[in-house]
Amino acid sequence: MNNLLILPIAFPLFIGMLLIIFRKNIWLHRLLSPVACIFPGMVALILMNQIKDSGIQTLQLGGWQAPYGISLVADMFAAILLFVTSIVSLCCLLYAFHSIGKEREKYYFYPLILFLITGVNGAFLTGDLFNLYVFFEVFLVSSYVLITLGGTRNQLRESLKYIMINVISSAFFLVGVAYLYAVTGTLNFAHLSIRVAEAGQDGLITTISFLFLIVFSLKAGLFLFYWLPGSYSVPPGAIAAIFAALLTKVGIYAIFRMFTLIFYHQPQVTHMGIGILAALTMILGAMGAIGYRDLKKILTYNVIISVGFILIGLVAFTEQSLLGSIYYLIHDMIIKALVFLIGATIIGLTGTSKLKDMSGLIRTHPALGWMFFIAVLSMVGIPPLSGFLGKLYITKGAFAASYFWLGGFGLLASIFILYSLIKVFMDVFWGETVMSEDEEKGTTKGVMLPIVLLTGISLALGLGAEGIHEYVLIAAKGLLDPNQYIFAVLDKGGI
Amino acid sequence: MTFEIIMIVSLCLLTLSILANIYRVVKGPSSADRIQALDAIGINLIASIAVFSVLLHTHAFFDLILLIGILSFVGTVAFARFTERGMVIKQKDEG
Amino acid sequence: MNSLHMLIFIPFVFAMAIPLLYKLFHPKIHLGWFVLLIPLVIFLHLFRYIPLVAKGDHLTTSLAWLPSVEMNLDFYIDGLALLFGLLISGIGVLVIIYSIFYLSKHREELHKFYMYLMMFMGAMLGLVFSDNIFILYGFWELTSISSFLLIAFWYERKSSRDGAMKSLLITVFGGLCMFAGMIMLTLITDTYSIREMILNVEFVQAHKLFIPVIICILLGAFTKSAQFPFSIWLPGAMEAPTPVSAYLHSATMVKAGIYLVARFTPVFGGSSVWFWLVSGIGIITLLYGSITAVRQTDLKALLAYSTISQLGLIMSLLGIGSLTFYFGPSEHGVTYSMAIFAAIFHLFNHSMFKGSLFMVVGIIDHETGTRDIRRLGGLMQLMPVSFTVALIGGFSMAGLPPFNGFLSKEMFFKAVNDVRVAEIFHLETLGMLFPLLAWIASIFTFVYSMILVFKTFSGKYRQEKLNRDVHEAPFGMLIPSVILAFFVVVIFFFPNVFSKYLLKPAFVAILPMFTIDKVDIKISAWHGWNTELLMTIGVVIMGSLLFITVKRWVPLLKQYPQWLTLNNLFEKSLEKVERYSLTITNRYMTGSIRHYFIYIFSFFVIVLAGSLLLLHGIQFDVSEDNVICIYDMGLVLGVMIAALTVLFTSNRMTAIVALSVVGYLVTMFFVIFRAPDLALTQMVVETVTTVLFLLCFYHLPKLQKNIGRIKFKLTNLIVSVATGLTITILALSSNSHKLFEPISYFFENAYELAGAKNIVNAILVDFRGFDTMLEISVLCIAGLGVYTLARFRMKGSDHNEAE
Amino acid sequence: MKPNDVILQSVTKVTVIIIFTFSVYLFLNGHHHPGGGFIGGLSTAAAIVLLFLAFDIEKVRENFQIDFKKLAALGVLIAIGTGFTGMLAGDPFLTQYFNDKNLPIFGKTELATALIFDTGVALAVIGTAVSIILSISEGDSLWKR
Amino acid sequence: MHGSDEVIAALFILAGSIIVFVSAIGIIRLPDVYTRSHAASKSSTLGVLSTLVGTLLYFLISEGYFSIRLIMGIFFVFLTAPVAAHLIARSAYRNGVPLTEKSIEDELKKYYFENELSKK
Amino acid sequence: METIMACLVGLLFTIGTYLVLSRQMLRIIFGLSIISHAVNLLILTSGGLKTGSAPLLDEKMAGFTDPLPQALILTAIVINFAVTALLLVLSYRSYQIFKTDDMERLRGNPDE
Repeated sequence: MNNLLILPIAFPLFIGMLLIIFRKNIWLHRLLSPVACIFPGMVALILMNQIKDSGIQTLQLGGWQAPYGISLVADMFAAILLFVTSIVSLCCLLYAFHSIGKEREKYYFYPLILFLITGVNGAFLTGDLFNLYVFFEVFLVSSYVLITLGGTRNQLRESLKYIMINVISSAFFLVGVAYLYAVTGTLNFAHLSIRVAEAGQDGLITTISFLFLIVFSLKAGLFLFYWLPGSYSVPPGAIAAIFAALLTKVGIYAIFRMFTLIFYHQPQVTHMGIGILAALTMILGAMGAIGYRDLKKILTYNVIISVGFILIGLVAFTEQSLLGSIYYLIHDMIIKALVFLIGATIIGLTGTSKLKDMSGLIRTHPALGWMFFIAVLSMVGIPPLSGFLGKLYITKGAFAASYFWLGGFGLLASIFILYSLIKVFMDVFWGETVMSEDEEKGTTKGVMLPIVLLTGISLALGLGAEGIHEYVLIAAKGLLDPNQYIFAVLDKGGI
Repeated sequence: MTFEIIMIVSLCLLTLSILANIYRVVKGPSSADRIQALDAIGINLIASIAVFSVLLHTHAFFDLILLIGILSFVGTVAFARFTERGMVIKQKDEG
Repeated sequence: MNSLHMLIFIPFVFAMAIPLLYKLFHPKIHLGWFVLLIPLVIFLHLFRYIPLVAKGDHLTTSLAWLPSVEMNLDFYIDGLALLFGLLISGIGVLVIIYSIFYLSKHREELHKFYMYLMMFMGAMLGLVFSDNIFILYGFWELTSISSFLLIAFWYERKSSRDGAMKSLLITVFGGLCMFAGMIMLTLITDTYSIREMILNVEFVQAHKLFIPVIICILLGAFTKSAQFPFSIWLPGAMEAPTPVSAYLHSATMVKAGIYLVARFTPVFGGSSVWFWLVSGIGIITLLYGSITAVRQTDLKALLAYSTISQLGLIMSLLGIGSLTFYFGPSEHGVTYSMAIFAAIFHLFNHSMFKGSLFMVVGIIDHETGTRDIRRLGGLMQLMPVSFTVALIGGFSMAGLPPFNGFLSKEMFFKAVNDVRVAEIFHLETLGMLFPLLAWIASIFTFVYSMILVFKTFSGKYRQEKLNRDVHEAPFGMLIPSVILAFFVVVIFFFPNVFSKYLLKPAFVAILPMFTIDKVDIKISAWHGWNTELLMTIGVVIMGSLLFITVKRWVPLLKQYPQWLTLNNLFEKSLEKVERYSLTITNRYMTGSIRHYFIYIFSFFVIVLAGSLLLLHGIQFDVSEDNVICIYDMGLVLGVMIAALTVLFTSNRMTAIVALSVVGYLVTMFFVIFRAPDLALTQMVVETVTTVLFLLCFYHLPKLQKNIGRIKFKLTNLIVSVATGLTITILALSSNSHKLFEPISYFFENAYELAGAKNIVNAILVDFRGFDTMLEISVLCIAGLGVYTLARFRMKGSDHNEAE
Repeated sequence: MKPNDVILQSVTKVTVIIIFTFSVYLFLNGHHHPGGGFIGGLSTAAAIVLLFLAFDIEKVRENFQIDFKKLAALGVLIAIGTGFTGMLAGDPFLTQYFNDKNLPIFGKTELATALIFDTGVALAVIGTAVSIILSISEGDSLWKR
Repeated sequence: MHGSDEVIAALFILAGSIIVFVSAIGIIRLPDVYTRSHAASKSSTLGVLSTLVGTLLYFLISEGYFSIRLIMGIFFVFLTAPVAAHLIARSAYRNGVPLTEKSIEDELKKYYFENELSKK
Repeated sequence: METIMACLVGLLFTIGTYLVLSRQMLRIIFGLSIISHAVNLLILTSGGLKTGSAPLLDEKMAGFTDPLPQALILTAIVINFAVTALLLVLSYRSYQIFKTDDMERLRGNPDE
């Protein structure tokens, strides 16, 4: 039992609710919401060290022994993601301070962000299938509201589609829960894992696992990403950034959790399926990324590419590939927030997202340009930047598991990432400077801090990977060995 | 045994009534007809649940009986309001 | 951290300091003077290693970066690395001197230029000194990137940007291929160290991944070294300022590929795939480059293609030399090992003469304002020094004595002649091609060298075609090219000095089976009347003939359709890929939610039904079923009718009412299935939902009450029926496949455990109270959402949405 | 013809009282019988909605001067708060306690912290349900401006 | 459990169901909304009351359980059903739902239209 | 009974899906509602039907029906309600702004 586990969930939720009550005091919002963002990160840090020292941490909520109650489980994978979430959300929040505008602030922007974080954190921590659904709903509903916040035409149009599709996927989630409950009679991940292992993963259970794959693919933007480009391009920059950084990652996390902890008995079927989807995702994402000439679109399609890439690690399912996936996941969360924030700043400056209408920003905003450049190189995985280790280990793992085609697709995808984003860099920052500083629609004042911060973190992640390697390794090993998780959750009570 | 048969017969009658009402809901022709039928369905539901409770020897659904009564009333009022003045809640009583 | 690490980091560290210097001293002092120190220091420092390396030793140092993933900065100096290091830093010095005079300190953003240049230099140095294969990869990509920045230095020009993009795309693509190859290599050998890989050669050669590895790594090398057909980026890279071109094409960037091939020759050498790929592509590139160069009218482009062709030459030599590993240190082996030596030697020579030629072209460009051969001519008198340098460089490139190019060219001819007698790898039949192609290519090399020298400097001076007065370049600009030209001559006369201290150690580094004491290589200009010399004479005669008649036949070459050039094909296909991507993406990303739903549902059906059928997941077992009561059937019927009404009605109100009927009947299900709490909740929620529906519909009074008949669409029907069927079959199967007792028995002790007699409620508030807590949070958030939606609309949100 | 709501309004007055009582009953009884915070809350909300239906918003507002959103938030806060109390005692988050006590008037009564939790649920539900309905009704006039 | 007392309860319930069923037939067969209103509200109210009373009696007799909730339910239905019927009928009229052709007189028409006119 | 329920759920899903695939916003919402009903019934079915009495400890019969699915459905119902409310309001806002309820006309502009 470790009550720390609840804090990343309860604290932001509590603060968020408190802020609803004190709606009028925007300064209080600005004061408390960063605190509520940082705090889970600090907890996560403590948790990471506890996990390192004494194994996976659990909390049986209400004191009810698993599998009867709801368990919160912090393994290293979850704790790391928790920590990164905290950093990313803090940066997005800082960005929002100067960009989101008084109106949105008044209409519960900060509480909503906190609820979103609550949901994301909870999804990382929970050890219960149905509870996962509830956490999904927490962050989804928050995202629904955030995406509509402001009520512009585009927002309404895209959020309609976003919500409808997500309602369907939630329905599928519940259908999956129903089937799985019918077959196994339990909801706890660890217990499910035991029961599925005991029964052997037969055709029906594998089919059910595919159902979950579909559900989480919808959230993660794996192949079923149709809703993603539209809905990520309509909300204000800070919100889009936090979406890009966190939401798809929760889906990815869930896929990892499901297919490493519960449905890992038939990898030649399930993981192969994921592999095909990942490859298709990368291809379609790459096509979108190079096809469009719109900054927002390009960035969102890059989100899609990286989803496919990260999942290669799961498909290969070796220690190295999982290691790579975790590295890349961390990197991707940070870097996607970064590029989205930079993108939002650019759009703020130029007042358009069409590449053809921008040019030569490097003269007036060199720092922004170079940070974008660094971010691009990170995404391509140029050493020693942050994407490299992830790329290396994913590819290595894929090759080691004889998924040569998949590893190849992954590398090819980075070329497309490079092409699409360097095009952005050239069009936006290079070329004739057509706009003087007075003509700019927005300003970079105040918003540079989070961007610099994220760039710094990304650089630090690349150069100082040594510092986290130990943790990531534990996480990867934990994913490979479901028994660790099971023992941690079900140690005392027994089944 | 006869008792149960009576109950089942009652249930069947109630079911038939519900179906009849559903027919009315479907058929219309006016909204008022439908609301009326819906109201009647609510009432029939109350009866069915009562019979059902007897059949199952349970008190568990008594709350539901009252609740359906309440809600079918609230619902009917809302519907009626809607068809009558095209809005459900008045901002301010102009009258 | 020792001096070797310092060497590599100095450029990077200094690059960071450049903006500061720029701030302090600009425009008083040209930034180049500060920057000059760096390569100078490095060069001098590297000199210190010559004695060590000349003994055949090497030096390794390691600096921990990511020790737990074995990513350490392991650097190591042997002959090959040192040779490259010296070239990089030495020519670096000259290039920087040159650039000080070439780039105006007033007009150009010098700090950027020198930052990029320093990064590039550092990356090159790191590349050649790395032992860790992935560190090497890192520096490799860094060279691509810094060269990208250098090429696009004048980023306001579109052509610069395009050239930079092209070079970046191709070299990074190659880099990634190489990366893939390297990963496979590390999988085979289980080490990141190149030296250890060399020790494990037999594993590598026997492994099933051997050929993929070779192909991947060679793709990297070929793209970087602009081998056919990846050569297209190189002419594009001419958009860079000339000092950069001189640097990139003579000593650095393009030589990286050569370095890589040389470095990995011990690992792969001796296999037929490696031999044919390296030497074959090399020869083809040689021929392609030389013939294409003749067509060029832009001096820089001509030089670019000449670089391509020279690189092909070196590459093919390396390929031939790899045969040494097949034969081992036998007599045959020694014969072919000379090809390796020739490669190193030519590489060295090429750096010299190509560097000088580039500088001269830069001078011409700088002074006349054009590089177009058709507008130039007769500069001999105006620019005597430049002419001399060009003459030396050009003749050396053409392989004429008394310049160093002659020596290595002779050795090249010898090597291609030796290939014929190898009698392995089908060389007994195909071997004849090597001398033939080499000879033809050499003729064209002669021709373009002559074009370069004589079309620019001899002939009539055409003032009218130039916009300014032409005179000799400033002293500073001439110095570096003169130094290089000086070396071109010196090497010819004292080749063995260089051989002893530089080339032989490099040779031994590539061919570890030879030790430095045993190798006895003497370079001499005169071998007697052998085949090679005859070939050279043939080249000169044929070349002269062709040069004289150049006006007659060059137009023939120009007949080659423009659209079929590699460059054009590349650009067109890139454009096509972009266009088709957009078309395809727009084809499925229609923005229509119906389409998205169709994708999702079809995917759902295909995957689930497919997996059910293929994995035999379907089960059907009704024995556990409960009895069906007639009343239940009535309910089922009721739900069905109501739901169908929702489907078919065209009246909005009817639909809402029918929907709530469905809801109420579902409540009845909850009753008959003994779920009182659920029944209560469903009842209330249904009512509130209905009220909400009505509330929302009040707000749409102006629209018709009818929602229109639902249109029949076959796709929809198929999709929806299939979805329903899938769900049903899965439900039936999973219900017939209950493998375990549910965990619910635990909750039956609710009273003892939680003090509650209502189990569901106990679960809700206690056992799974957490769910409930979150559920009300969701509710609360949704409430907020409704509130904000109803109340909040950005001011002027409709105006600025022009898109 | 001006709508004559006398019948509705007078009946409403009675029924609302019944509904309120009933919802309190449902709420308190939830631990042992069907019902509980959620349903109790929703039926309370139904009563309030009925008031809105029968009367007009402003009139009802005079009597209920509550920001229902804040009420909802308060409810959630209470629910989380009960969770934290368990933590203070060193037990896991959301541990509920119950005990039988003899109270002066009620006699032997079970006291459970779950009830406080349920109160939170009820408040949240009331707050949300009413605020949803109100925002739609009120929001419209603002929107049209 | 089949005491003779329970028969009373059973009879109540059966009677209630029959009344409800009859009213359902009325809902189907009667010509317009106003006439159907009779069937819907009056008869079915009676029917449901009878059923509820039957249920109440049943539990009273068989288990000695006197349910206040049922009494409340009966009371509530008794109280609200007429109001609901009233509201529906009124809304129907004001929405101009026509009377069946067999109707003889529409007494409200005059009053209604006068008011409508005076408004304008 | 389970079989019948499975079929009913399938039918509801079919109808829901068909509605969801139509053009009108409102129909889509109807479809989603129907699907959510179907899902609830499915969860209930997954726990087994009609075995034992209602999960109230006062009821004295052998065994109870599975209470866990009921608790899950309860949560699901509430969440669904929340989302439906949001969706409804959103749709009527869009309705007001776009003056149409035809989703095909809300495709958004095809870019470039």
